Amino acid sequence: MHLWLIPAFPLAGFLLNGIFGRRASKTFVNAVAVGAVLASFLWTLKTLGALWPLEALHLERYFTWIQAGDVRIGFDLAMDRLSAVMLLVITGVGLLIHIYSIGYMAHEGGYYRFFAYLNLFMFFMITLVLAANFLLLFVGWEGVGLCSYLLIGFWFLRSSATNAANKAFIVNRVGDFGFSIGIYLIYLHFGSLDFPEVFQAASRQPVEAGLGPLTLIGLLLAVGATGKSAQIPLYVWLPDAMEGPTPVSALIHAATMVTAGVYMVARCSAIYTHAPLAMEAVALIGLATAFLAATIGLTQFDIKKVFAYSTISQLGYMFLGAGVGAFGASIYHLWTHAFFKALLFLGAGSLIHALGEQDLRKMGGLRAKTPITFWTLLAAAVSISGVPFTAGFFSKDEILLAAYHHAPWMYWMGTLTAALTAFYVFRAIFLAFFGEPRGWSHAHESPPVMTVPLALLAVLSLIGGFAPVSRWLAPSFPAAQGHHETVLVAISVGAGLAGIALAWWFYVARPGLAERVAARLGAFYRLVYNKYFVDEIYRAALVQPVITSSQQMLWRKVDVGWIDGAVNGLAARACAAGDLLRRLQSGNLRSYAAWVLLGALGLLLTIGVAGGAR
Amino acid sequence: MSAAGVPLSWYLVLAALLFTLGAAGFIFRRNIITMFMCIELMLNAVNLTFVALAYHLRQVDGLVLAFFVMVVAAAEAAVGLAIILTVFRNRASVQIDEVQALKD
Amino acid sequence: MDALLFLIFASIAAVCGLNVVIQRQPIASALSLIGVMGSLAVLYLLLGAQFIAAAQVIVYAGAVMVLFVMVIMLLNAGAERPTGASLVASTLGVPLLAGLFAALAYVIFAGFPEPELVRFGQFRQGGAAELGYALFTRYLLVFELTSVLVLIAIAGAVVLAWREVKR
Amino acid sequence: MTHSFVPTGVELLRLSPEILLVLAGTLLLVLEGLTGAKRGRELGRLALVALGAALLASLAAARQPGLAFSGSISADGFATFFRLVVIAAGLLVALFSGPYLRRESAERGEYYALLLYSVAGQCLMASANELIVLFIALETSSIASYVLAGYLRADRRANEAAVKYFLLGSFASAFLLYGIALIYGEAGSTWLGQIRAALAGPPGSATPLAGAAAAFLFAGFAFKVSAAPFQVWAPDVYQGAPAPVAAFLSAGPKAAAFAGLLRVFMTAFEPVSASWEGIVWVSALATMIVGNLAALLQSNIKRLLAYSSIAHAGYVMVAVTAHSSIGTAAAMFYLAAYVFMNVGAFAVVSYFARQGERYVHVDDLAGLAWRQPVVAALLSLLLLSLIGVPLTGGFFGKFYVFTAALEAGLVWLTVLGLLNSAVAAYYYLRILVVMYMREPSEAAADLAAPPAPVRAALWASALATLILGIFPSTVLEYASKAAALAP
Repeated sequence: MHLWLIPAFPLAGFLLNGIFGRRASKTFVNAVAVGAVLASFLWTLKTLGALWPLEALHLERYFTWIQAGDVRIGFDLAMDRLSAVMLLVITGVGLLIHIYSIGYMAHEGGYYRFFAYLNLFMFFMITLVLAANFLLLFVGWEGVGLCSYLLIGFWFLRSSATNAANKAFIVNRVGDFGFSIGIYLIYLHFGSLDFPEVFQAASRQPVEAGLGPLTLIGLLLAVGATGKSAQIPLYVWLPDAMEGPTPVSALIHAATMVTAGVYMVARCSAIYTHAPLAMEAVALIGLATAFLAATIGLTQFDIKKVFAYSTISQLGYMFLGAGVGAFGASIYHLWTHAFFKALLFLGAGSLIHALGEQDLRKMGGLRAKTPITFWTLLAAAVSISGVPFTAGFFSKDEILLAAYHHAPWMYWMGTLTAALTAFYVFRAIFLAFFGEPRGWSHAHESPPVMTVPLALLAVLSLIGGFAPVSRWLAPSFPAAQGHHETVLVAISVGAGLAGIALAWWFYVARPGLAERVAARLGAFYRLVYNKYFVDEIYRAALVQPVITSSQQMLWRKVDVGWIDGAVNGLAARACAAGDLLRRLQSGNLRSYAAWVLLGALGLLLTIGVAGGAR
Repeated sequence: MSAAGVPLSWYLVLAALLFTLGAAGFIFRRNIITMFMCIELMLNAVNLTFVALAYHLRQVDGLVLAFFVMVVAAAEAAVGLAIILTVFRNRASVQIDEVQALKD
Repeated sequence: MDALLFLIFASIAAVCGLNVVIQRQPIASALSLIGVMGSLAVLYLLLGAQFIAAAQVIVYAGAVMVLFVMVIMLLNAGAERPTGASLVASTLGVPLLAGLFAALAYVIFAGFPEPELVRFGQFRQGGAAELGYALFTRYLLVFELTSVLVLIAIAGAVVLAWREVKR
Repeated sequence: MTHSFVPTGVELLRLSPEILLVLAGTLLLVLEGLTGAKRGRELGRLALVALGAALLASLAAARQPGLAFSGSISADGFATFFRLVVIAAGLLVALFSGPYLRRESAERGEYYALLLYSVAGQCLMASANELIVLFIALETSSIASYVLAGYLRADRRANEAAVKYFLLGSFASAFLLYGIALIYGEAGSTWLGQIRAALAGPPGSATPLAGAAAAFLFAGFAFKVSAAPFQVWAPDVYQGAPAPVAAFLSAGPKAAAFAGLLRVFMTAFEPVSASWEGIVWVSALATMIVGNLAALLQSNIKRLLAYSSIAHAGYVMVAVTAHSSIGTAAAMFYLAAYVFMNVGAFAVVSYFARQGERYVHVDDLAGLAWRQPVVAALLSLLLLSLIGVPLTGGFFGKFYVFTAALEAGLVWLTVLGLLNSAVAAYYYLRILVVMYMREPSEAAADLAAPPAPVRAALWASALATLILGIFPSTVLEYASKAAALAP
């Protein structure tokens, strides 16, 4: 079926634009970039049509990548229902965002570079979901991270952008570190990295009660997923990543890349279902993240930051779904979330494009000036709030139901989060579009090349939930328990509606009330407003110690403290201090010789005197 | 101790002593030429070991190895002294503590 | 007789070796080193290595050390000044060296526990003929290689010490 | 063991790469004398031809594997692999040395001759099957590289590099040699096979002499590969030596010393492995930590690459710690990938530094991506490989190394190693950031396009890195076969 063509198109687009884009016209760049994604989307549809109903895994082996002993790791791509859903999201939503970017980036420098990176991202993302073994998945995994890094830092003259890019990369390295150890353990435990082999072997093993190899693998993979999908404790990079151009936020940091962690957990469902402890951890991380990020979202004034925390929160929902065993629902939510969250970002981008401003406090009353943006954003908002029969309603309720059957308190926490979600999203809508204009003088609606994708996504946000994703995926996953319970659905819907109503009360009916409440809450509000000071805590607890220990500890303590102190006492010719590494590297040859002698004697004593006479 | 000879290990310990003295000179002396001479002393110590072991094993091989060590020492001497000359030309000094511009 | 010779020349070697290390004048160190080499040549003879003893005198004392003395004279290197200091070398040096010697001595006595007495004349294969045969059979490759080594030494000395650099 | 005075044809064939390199080096010396230092460029080309021929000769020698010269060398797959690696490294270095030396008005035949001799020594180290051959080969490689480090004799930094490298190198050699003497006393032979046989007796039969010999041999090799605590020379020497020489020092001698280390410790000292594996473990960890931590603070790019090369030696040491044939194969693969990515990075430095190496600061690279996008892109690829990002040779190097370590049960070393490589990403990334996300510095602003040889070297190393990352199978398969060293 030539699955390889799906990633190959964007790769070709990247190469064409990367090599010739600098001198080529914008029309050429547009045609190549959008054409590549369109071709990839169409080829996905064609493949899907040909393989329909795709009941079994369709595997294509191209060539052997590594052959070491009896272990073969191939350059293999595979398509099953799970990757088909992902592909449709990636290429479909990706296509719309590419088109939107033509308008959004029209006046930016480095136009060709932007589209080249965007295509490269598509290539790696598609590779990630089509990969048929862990190693190839890891290639895509690292590749999307690299592209995200390049695109966050796209406006590299802003130092905040480069800092954000660095932060994203480094935080993700922490996650990848866990992920790579997880992959090593899989290799060690199963002797293979191929999905079919590993998952079959895993499903034959008994369910682990305590901490066994599968649990360990599951936990390590989850560490990787928390990095990529911005979950506690590694979520801190995503809000900063909003420094990138808005289409990047929509594509990479809302619809696709950040969902890679969820995809990976769902992909490894065979491992997780045999490691309940790891699943419980995933569920708890997801729930905690969903709630925490939602509370932070309540207080933010940068419209992109609001949606960034919303993304973190919604990803937490997906983790919760996966953790309670509702993998299908989790992917279902991934599907609907891709529509409404991409729409939220693109709509925000449209506002930013119109005003040159992303602070909600300086917007207000934009309803008339930007009607299309308003109506489409409203569609996204009702969808994410779970208003009945919109896309978000179906997927969120499935997750909450599954959570209820797992542990009722999780359902209640999730429902509370749903209310918070509805509140902060409508807070943003009301602040931007209602009330009096606050500080802007001229605004204009975006050009059709931007509004058409908005409209299409709005339609998808409203009706995308009718695609029976989780039922279609059901054969791929172990059956999730839980049947429809009208009362629970009614409660969660009610929570969403209450959130909307409260937002209306605060920001439209009684403007000024919000400030008073914030003032009343005082310290608590400031705690939330400052995002619980997590960045500051990380800096104090993790970043600073590394710098300090390499500079201060080795330096001041070891050197000045021990060596110098000792030397001062022993010999009169103690001289000035330097750090330990610096002492090592003093430039003085005789010191170097002493180190060599020390090493040789150390070896002689350990091997020769102590160890040799066995 | 027999009047006819001394234990072989004495030779080896003498070699170890000379080796240690060479290392000591390398660490404590500041003149590059002297440091280099101390390396020669260490190589001589190794040679004594080789010759003593050749006696112990009644093999000519140990002597051949000692011979090769001499050639290496001679080659090192030629290159080493040439390097020392270039240092002297550029700095008008052969004090090792004055050759430490490269450091962290 | 053997023992006496050993004790005499071993003492000379050790004292000269110590002198190499403690002298501040490079030329004094060089002369002491020649003393070490000369007494080692006698010890080689005691061990039955006539050829190596001769080579020791000719190659080492005769050629290598002459080169050293020449360079010392050429650079007019006087007594070294106690400039600068290496903290590590001055603090760790003595214990490290003592440890090195102790460990080596331990290893040697553990490796040769039974006292095998060295007697002059018990080993007779140390002559030029035996050495030559070994050099051209088992050690042919190394022998050829040493010629490359000497060639490198010449080329290196030329590169570094040839009179002028035109820049 | 034959006692023939005249080597047979097949023996010469098994030694042909070394013979070729030495003859070509001598020819260069003679031609240099005849032409009077005016034909540096042509002599450089001749050196390239000779290295290319040696590459072919290694392949030809590999068709007739076996022992030669009374078993003192072994032209087996292991030797062939390392011969190819060190010759390729020499070839790349010779390629981009030309423009550098012309800029310094110092392109002469002796440079190339010494380079060829050094490579010949490294080739021989890879094939040596007897300790004194190994030692003399090491000295051949080292003495030539001491001279190369100080080749720009009017440059104070180069002098200092040469004298430090020379003195410490000789110091370490003395230990190595003492180690050979001790094992000769223990085993009565310097042939690796016979040493192994002597050590393989019943437990308790090996005396402390064997351990002491292993200790000193390890110290000697660890010095050459710049493993902790013997790494102290590397930063100063790399910084002071001319950039192409620094590239050479970080590649060939290191790979060859690892070849020697692996062969000696996987064959001769394998029977007493329990006594040395602990210390190798410590050395591997310390090397990784020292290299990576010190690199974090560096702003001189040559020094940074020096510390990075120390850290990479640490990763290879992890594979040595595993001491299995999988570990050996992993070390071989890693070194092959490392040589290309490192030499390529140095090629950029040598081109970028300009006359007198004025621009060797990381910040000088600012905005390189604007002025020379291709160079920046290729350098980025090499840096990504040094980080260990997938689809590059560096990734698979780490993958194999840590897989081998895990199979040997070295869980903690693997975890700490991975943690180290996560830290390492930071300082490579800093270069990437500077190149792509800053305004061009004055250094980048007036930068001319790289001369053809530099371009060729850069493309070659980048392509090799990429090929090792996308099609690692062939190389790894070869290494796995070669890693089963005959005792």
